Amino acid sequence: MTVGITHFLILGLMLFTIGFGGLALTRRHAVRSLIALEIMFLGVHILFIAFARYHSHVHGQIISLFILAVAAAEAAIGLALLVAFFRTSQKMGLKDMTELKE
Amino acid sequence: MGIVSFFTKFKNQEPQKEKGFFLLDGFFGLLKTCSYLWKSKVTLNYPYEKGKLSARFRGEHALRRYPNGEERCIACKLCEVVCPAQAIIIESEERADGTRRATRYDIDMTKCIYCGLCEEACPVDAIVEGPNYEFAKETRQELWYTKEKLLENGDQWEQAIQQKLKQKDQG
Amino acid sequence: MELLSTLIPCEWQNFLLLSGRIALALVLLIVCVAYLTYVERKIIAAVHLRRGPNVVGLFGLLQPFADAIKLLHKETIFPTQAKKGLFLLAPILTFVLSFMAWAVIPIGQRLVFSDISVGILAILALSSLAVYGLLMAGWASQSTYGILGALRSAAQMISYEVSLSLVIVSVLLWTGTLNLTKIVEAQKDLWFVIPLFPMFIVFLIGIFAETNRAPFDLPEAEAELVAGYHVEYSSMPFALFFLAEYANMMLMSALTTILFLGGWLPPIDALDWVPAPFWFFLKMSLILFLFVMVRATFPRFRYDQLMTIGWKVLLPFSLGWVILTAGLLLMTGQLPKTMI
Amino acid sequence: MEFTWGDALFYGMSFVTLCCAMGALLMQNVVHGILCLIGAFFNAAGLFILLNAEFLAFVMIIVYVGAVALLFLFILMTFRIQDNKERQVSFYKKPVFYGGLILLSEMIFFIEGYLQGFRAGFLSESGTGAGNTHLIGRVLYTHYFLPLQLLGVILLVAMIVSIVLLWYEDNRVRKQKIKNQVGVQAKDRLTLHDVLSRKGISF
Repeated sequence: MTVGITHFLILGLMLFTIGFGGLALTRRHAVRSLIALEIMFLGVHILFIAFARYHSHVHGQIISLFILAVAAAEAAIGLALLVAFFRTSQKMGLKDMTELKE
Repeated sequence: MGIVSFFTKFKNQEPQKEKGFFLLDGFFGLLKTCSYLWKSKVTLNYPYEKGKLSARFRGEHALRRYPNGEERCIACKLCEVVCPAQAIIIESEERADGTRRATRYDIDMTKCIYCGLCEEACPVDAIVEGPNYEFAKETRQELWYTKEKLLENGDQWEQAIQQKLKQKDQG
Repeated sequence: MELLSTLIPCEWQNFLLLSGRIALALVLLIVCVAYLTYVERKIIAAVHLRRGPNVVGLFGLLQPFADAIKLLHKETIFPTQAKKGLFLLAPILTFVLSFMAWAVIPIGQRLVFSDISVGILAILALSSLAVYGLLMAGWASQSTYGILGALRSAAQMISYEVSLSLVIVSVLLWTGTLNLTKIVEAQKDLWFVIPLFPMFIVFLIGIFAETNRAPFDLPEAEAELVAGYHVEYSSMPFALFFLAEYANMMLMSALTTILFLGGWLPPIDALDWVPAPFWFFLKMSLILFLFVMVRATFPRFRYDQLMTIGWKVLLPFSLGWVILTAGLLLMTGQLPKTMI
Repeated sequence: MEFTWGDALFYGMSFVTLCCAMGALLMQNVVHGILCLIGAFFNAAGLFILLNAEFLAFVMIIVYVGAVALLFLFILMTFRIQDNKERQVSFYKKPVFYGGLILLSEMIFFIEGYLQGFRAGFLSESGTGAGNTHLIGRVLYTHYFLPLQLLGVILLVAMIVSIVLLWYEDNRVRKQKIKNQVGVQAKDRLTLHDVLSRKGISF
């Protein structure tokens, strides 16, 4: 069976689901959940670029470029927050962050 | 002001900000090192040329013999005692003619620090440090010098050693 | 030849031919890298008024091979704490990456393995991947010196990559293409070293830092870090790191040649008859000579000085020049046609 | 049904991408996880090239692999954050995981039904120019100019935020002022005074 857009869509969705599963289910390490977020982004990228190819139009790629930049910004801020948190508490788990509530 | 005087002005003036900005220090530094490229070398072409050794040079050890072929060492063990690295091991036995000679005279050259104290301690000038410094080996076993090896060294380097001792006495 | 064509189908013939060419290029590159180490030792020795290697072969010309044989004979030591897989993968990755980028470097008109339209991006991508080799090496050997050296060199490489990219952007403003061949062809009338001279200097400083060479060889810093990220390596893995460093030097000087010195173009049109690769390698070896001379001349920077230069001097300066170049080009209407 | 090189590449690279993505989340050691993430990005970049988006593929490697993942590794290594000792088996045990699987399969069936019509040779058709760098530039700087500027602002804000979050001044550290050191003159440092005996001088 030749590869069509369906294959790419399925791949993107699988990546998205893997990332979602990681984000929702492994609440151990804060860095790990950021990784999960990046994998979700990757799935979205693949969807956008596959659609750009499918429609022979460049807009999908440009949206993908925007996502790239936003993802970089998100990663930088997320990691900065984590490091700031780590400095005060010496912990890195997402569960430990509940102490901000108190 | 021509360009040359502009540069020389920077070159001769006291350190200042502008000079750093134009990276002129770096540029003149590079010129300086480039000027060294074709200068004649000051090092020796080692394996073919060798430097002059001082009479006090302390190299590979050797055990000497008297002119009649009798070994000098009388196994007094002064060298063994004085050796700060404890590299020397001596065992002795009395011979049939009543003289005492070493049956074993081992130097662990990997331990030796070439301080020359054995040479100083020896009452009969038997153990000396010769002028040879090219005795690199591939295994540690080869650097465990036995009495035979040391005597062989002595035979090989006798002339050089005699010369060295003479110079040392004069100096 | 006819026998060959009857035995092997046409597609496979092309494939074999291509593999043969790649293998030849790789061997040539490795020999060049080996002799680069020899030349470096000779030149630095000359500056120090020493003689340098001169025993093995005529003028010591066989020294690189002697070194290689020596390194091959030695024992590969694994630290007990090391993560073995990554520990071995790191030098291989570094080595392969340093040679991979040569696929897009044109050494003459149509003398390039893959003439892709985004060649310069490919080189940037590969050089950003190279950081992982160092980080993996430092982390996998699980030694404090290793990790510190790896962190230092990685931080240094990504800091200077920013200003390097800005310099490249200013070149791209003149050419309007990411293809390396077209970048060279755009310099037919004027080498970019003339209009972009300050950027050329910034680029030179950047590539010294990018290849972890003196005066920015902080990861090496034998006085404080022993040897940086490859402190635990011995034998062949070490040789791979060593070769990769020199291959990176060659790659960066090739890139400088392409971006600023007009690639394979002769300095004056009358010298057209000389084969193009000759000019390319001549210019490349000039930059390599500069690499070596700089190592012989300058003392090492301190780490905070290095970061200060990277972020507070080079980055604003190159950013300003990009804006200036863009403004000037727009004003004079010199922007390449494809961009308007 | 012809099986082309493009198809083989797609299956190979997407398989590796998926494995790496799983590995990134399941590896015990976070550093190994990040290396897996890099593998996933790299293979995804390969897939982008298959889709004629070579500019994005390389930008993706430069940004994600060269900057984002490196930042992750950096944080982990500088702060020596300890690995989690607990095993992460709980991933499979939670019912939500299976819920997600069901959701995914539903989506796949939906797509299968919806896109039945256009399945014909997708990779084998020649490039339509959609991946052209020039084209991206042309559209990006005209049609999407305002979003692009906003993106720049977002990145600037992100940069400022992360610097502000991590900024701390250590008063114990004394900083070198090279300009002052280099520019010092003898007369700034040394003054000569005639000191009368029994009188002394005061500054």
